[in-house]
Amino acid sequence: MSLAAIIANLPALVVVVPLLLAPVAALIPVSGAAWVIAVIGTGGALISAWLLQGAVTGGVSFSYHLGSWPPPWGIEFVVDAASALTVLIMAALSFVATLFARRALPAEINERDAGKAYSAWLLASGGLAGLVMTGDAFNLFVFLEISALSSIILIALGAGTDRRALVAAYNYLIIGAVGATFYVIGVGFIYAVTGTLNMADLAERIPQVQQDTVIIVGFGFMVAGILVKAAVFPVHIWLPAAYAFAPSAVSAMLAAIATKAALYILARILFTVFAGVPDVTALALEWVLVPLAIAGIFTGTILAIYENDIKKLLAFSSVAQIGYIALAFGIASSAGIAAGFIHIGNHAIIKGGMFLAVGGYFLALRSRVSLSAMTGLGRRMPITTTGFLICGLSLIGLPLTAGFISKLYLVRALIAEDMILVMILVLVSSALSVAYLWKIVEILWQRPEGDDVPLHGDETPALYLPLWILAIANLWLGVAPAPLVDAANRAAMHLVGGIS
Amino acid sequence: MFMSPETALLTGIFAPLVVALLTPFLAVRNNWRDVAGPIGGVITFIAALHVANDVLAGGTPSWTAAEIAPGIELGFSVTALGAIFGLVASGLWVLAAIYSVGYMRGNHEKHQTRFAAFYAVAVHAAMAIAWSGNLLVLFIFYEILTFSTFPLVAHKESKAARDAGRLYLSILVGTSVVLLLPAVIYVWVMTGRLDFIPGGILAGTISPEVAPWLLAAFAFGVGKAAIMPLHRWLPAAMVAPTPVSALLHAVAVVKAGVFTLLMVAVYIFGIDYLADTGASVWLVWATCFTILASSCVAITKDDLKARLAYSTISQLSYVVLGAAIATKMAAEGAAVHIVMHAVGKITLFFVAGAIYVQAHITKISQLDGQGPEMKLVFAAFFIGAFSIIGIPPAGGSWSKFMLMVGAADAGMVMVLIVLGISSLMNIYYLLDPVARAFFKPKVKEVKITWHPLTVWPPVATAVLCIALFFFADPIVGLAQAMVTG
Amino acid sequence: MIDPVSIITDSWNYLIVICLMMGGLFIVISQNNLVKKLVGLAIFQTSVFLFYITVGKMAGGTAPILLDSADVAYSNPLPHVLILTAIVVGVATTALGLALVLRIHAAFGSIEDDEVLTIKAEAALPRVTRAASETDSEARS
Amino acid sequence: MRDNPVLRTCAKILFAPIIVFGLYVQFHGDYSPGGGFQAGVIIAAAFILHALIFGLEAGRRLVPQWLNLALLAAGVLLYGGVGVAGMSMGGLYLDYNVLLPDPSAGQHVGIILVEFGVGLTVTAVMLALFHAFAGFNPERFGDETSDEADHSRGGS
Amino acid sequence: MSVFVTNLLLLLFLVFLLVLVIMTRRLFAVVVLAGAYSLVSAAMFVNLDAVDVAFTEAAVGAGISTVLFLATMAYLPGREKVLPPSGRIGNAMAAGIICVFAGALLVAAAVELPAVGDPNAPAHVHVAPRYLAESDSFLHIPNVVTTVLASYRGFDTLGETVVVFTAGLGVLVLLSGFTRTRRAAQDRAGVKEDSDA
Repeated sequence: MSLAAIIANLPALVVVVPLLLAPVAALIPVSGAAWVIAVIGTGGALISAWLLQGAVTGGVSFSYHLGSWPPPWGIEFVVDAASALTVLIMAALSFVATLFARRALPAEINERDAGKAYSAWLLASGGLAGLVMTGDAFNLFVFLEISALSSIILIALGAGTDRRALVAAYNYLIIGAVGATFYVIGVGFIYAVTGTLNMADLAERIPQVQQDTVIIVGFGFMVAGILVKAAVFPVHIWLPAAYAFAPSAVSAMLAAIATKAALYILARILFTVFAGVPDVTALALEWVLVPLAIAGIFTGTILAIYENDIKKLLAFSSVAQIGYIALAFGIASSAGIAAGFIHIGNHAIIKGGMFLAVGGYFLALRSRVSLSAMTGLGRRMPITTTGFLICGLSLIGLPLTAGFISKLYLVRALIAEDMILVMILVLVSSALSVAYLWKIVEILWQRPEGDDVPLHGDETPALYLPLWILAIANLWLGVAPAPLVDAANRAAMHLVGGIS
Repeated sequence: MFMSPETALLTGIFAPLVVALLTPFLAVRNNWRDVAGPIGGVITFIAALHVANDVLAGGTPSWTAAEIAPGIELGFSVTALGAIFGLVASGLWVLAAIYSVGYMRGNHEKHQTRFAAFYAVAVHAAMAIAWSGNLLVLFIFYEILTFSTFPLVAHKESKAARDAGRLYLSILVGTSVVLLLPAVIYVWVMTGRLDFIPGGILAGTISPEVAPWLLAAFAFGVGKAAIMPLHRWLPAAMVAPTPVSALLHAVAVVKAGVFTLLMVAVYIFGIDYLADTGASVWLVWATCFTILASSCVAITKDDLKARLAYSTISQLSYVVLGAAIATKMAAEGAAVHIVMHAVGKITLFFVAGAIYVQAHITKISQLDGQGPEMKLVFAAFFIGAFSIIGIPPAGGSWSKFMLMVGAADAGMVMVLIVLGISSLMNIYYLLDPVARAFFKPKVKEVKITWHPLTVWPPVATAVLCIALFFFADPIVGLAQAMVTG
Repeated sequence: MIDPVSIITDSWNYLIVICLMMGGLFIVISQNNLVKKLVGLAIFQTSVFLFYITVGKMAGGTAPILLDSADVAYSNPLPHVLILTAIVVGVATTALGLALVLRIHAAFGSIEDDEVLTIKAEAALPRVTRAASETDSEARS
Repeated sequence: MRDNPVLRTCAKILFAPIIVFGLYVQFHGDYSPGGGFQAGVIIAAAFILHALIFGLEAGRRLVPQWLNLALLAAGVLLYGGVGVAGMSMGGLYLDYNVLLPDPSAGQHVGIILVEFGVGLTVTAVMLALFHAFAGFNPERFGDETSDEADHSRGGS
Repeated sequence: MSVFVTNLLLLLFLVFLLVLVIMTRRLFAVVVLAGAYSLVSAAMFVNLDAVDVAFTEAAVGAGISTVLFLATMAYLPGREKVLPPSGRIGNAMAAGIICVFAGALLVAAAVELPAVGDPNAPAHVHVAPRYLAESDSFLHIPNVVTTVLASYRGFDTLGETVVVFTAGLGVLVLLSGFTRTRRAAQDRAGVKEDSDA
């Protein structure tokens, strides 16, 4: 295939490369070989995403017609500042997580299942990428299901170490399916009054529709379905168990990218598809999204403070962080949306890194990582713990870390909109997040009574290099955040226009 | 001379860091390790002198690494006040480094290498704070200072030490993350900049109603300034070895706190803006209360270091008070007081440590009659106390005088009265140990062991106290440069 | 806006379909039995399919398989395509769910929501890991 | 029931016709209802019938798991491969027009190919599902349950 | 009009089946009723001109998934546990509130929808006509569903094939996969101990 053809088809490659390598990986019984396929798949997606990002830097945005049928008759991929940025972040994170999986995944499942596991892994990352790229409301549903089913498989694989993983997977399946069906209902109503499924076309036709109720209800059901996938409070209930009982590598990948795609779609639906009916969306943002986001921030943070299982703790903190992103989108100013995209990127590297570190602890301890089991690990696994610490400081948003940049722009956007009360709540919550991080840090450096728990194997680069890639990314984006910030601003401007 | 201001700037900031990084490797020979500190101190001090010269000559040495957001650079840039603080921190480090060698060896402390390393890191952070280019950089190194001194506070690794360390961290980090950082961000959002401009950057951008609250966020966000009720970490931190108490909790850490507030008042709010909006009136009363209350507590303390700690708390509030009065003269007085109090108080702590090393006495009540055995030491204590109280011919008298004049300018009679009362209390609780030592009969026999390295530094600082009375001009000059810009 | 009569004549089809949907959803939420939840899900989705197909129906139309005679009205093929996809997706979900139910039953000895959710942490570990952690705790004590 | 001669002969007789019917549904989908999914299900039904009558082992001998998995993957790869072919022939992904000189002929080929891919996958999946469920052996996973009383209660 | 009468009858039958499903406690019966439900809806699809959908629903919905349910039931207790009335009613209340609320919203929207079968509904006039026009003239394939499925929206179908593949993969992993048995895990643990020692 000629280079030109490849360049021309980048948008498709981002999605298709992982999806088509998945069946290949499934056929390979050898763990190492299957991993190579996974690396090729995610790596290929990463390269394509990188090139796409370069393509849209100039502010251009173009549409890719699958089967070269023009929309609205065919399905199109939309490549613009927003989707390119999101897909790049996700591709990068899933690639790093794949590097980590080489050692981590086979250790927690049976090696002979590894091929199928990597296959599901590729399906998940490909499906999530498609979720972001597609410009067709129904095609979106298909990708929702691909990513959901493959994630469920990955979560269920955790049964090798904790059978509650099965229940977590089942609940995710039910809740996710209900959410997806809600989304389909919404699409159905909108389709009945517009006659189209293409998002751009919808955006054009929705304002001309007379039946307001249909628009409002359809909008409501679509958003409700997406909120479930994005694990926004109160429909986050599937997330903590899912992240906690999945194999470590899987937790890392899902925590880094799974909810990000849904959040991007949320922004997409709110600010492009339904841009024609601003009164409806404004109402939803002000009276639903923002309150839910704040409630989620506090619920997540407080539950995290009282949680004792480290993976669950991080999952609760994820619920809170998702709240920040949802809140940023809820501000609805281009500054706010930019802040949302910045935090999508930063939270991906923060939480991804922390879960990778926890994966390292898990492999060392060979048992569920409760806080008490981690006593004194800081001295015995210094490299992993330092990386964990960097990501943690970034999580609470200290300067010189990426997290600080997120907070900076979020607070700035809030003040710009005179949402002082909300800003105070945000600051209080981030102060609370210091509490649970400090809880972990103290235990990590504390000297255990009696002698240490035996560790299975020492720290190996295979396990801590991916973590350190993310830790360094945290520092780098904390000192020189310009690339991310600019991209986020472009994305926000593309979604709502205006200057940030 | 042989250094450009910029090189001097970087040298001053990074020499301590280099010392810190080398210490573990030099640790193969204790002497190598222990000589590194003083040498680094001298280099840093020379650099600080260069920078101060340049600032006096009207220059602002500066250096920028990166820009993390529009209006926020990672970089250094020396203000007049910064030059003063830089001089204090580096100059006293030389003596403190020598002294700590004597103390640690005399006491056979453990982990001397770790101690020396973090000690140097703390100084590095202090220098960086002094010369930081904007509020955010200042905040960053403020945190680094906190974290680097944590191992020093918890040095003994006893339960008490760890608890003290936890209190220390939770108050300092907690306040700074919850109040200081948001305040910084708020300033940035409203003004779009964070750098230090003589005359302030808030005038016209922040409404007078908000100003007092913002000031409160700063005043209580900077826990290191130990304004009541956020003072409790300081007495707790006294479990640390005395060199730590001496350099950090008489000079680097606490002075970093008041320095930050003074910087905020002078270069962010601006004296005139404070005076016009009256944003700082409440702070005047808060500091007055702290001054009196902590003096009262100090009187009741029998443990020498604890008494000095509470005395420190009240003296810190002098500086904040100077900022809060919001007249030029008062601000200058505050700036000068940073120097004078630092020299005086480090003398007192040196002495306290010397007494502990030589006679293993920590209680004032046990000092009775010990004077004759330790004449030099007590003489130094006497002079240091003079300086703190503000009696000529000791440097402290200048700063107190300027503060009073400033208060008078502002027509705050109450403040004058408060200063007077606290001075009287100072006289009582600072001279009381000396009086006991010389004029009371001995209560217990102790065998005195002579450790020169713990004796000569306090003597030197005592001499410095006197010297500063006669040669205060450069300091005052810098202080004037600060307010005139 | 719309008079009752026209509601009955025009959209009773929709109304009943909505009742069916909500019935399915009701089963999913209210039932405690994992299998029955899946049944409810299937019914929920099937009802949604009915809605789509109803949208695609054209009065007097025929199936969208083109005939040679020109003047024939065809129903809208697009919803049919979507629902073909949705049906297959639905059965895929059901299959995966049932597999999970089997595993849950093998692992917990129960397929009742309230029972599988109340498993204590240590009891949930497989014997090996639990044994390991026990030895760890011995090592610790 | 596998030793019931009537059933065995019926199964033998029916096996081929069902598959033929499946293939008809598969390839006549252009002109009448039907296509990959339906065909896949029907063909799978033939094998399932065979397995029901002659036993799972026989079914496995007929279509061993590796082959089943291979077919499963082959279907997806065929479908995706058509798309890739479209790309490599200068079109966009899944562009059938470029497959042959004549666009509409290209469309025809493309549609038949992808439908066949769908049929393959669906057949393989249905077969895999049947074997997995029918051949499920709880004991293999029983080790995850501990035999402590506190959760061997309930339905069973 | 007859179409709509049949519709009404079928729909009412569906409602009847639904109520039975909710009421029944014997899971076998529930599963069979579900199969019947999707068979009846298949009939309904035919009635609404969706023959392909009907075919698929009958084969996949009524056929395969019923078979899967029955196969599953072979391993499971036949009756669902009866909760104490408190819990049962609590669940029913919660579910009821949600469903009534959502249902009310949908009804409010549904009455505004174009009348069923209205030939001028947007769904009939906007995108679909091109399929109907082009399918025969350009693609020479009379079954429009096939052309849309495989060509216009071929990417959807690819995704759906991937979903099917995923499900198959998952079931293989979960049911006939080699999820680590006690022995394997013990060996591994043992090996690790040795490697540490």
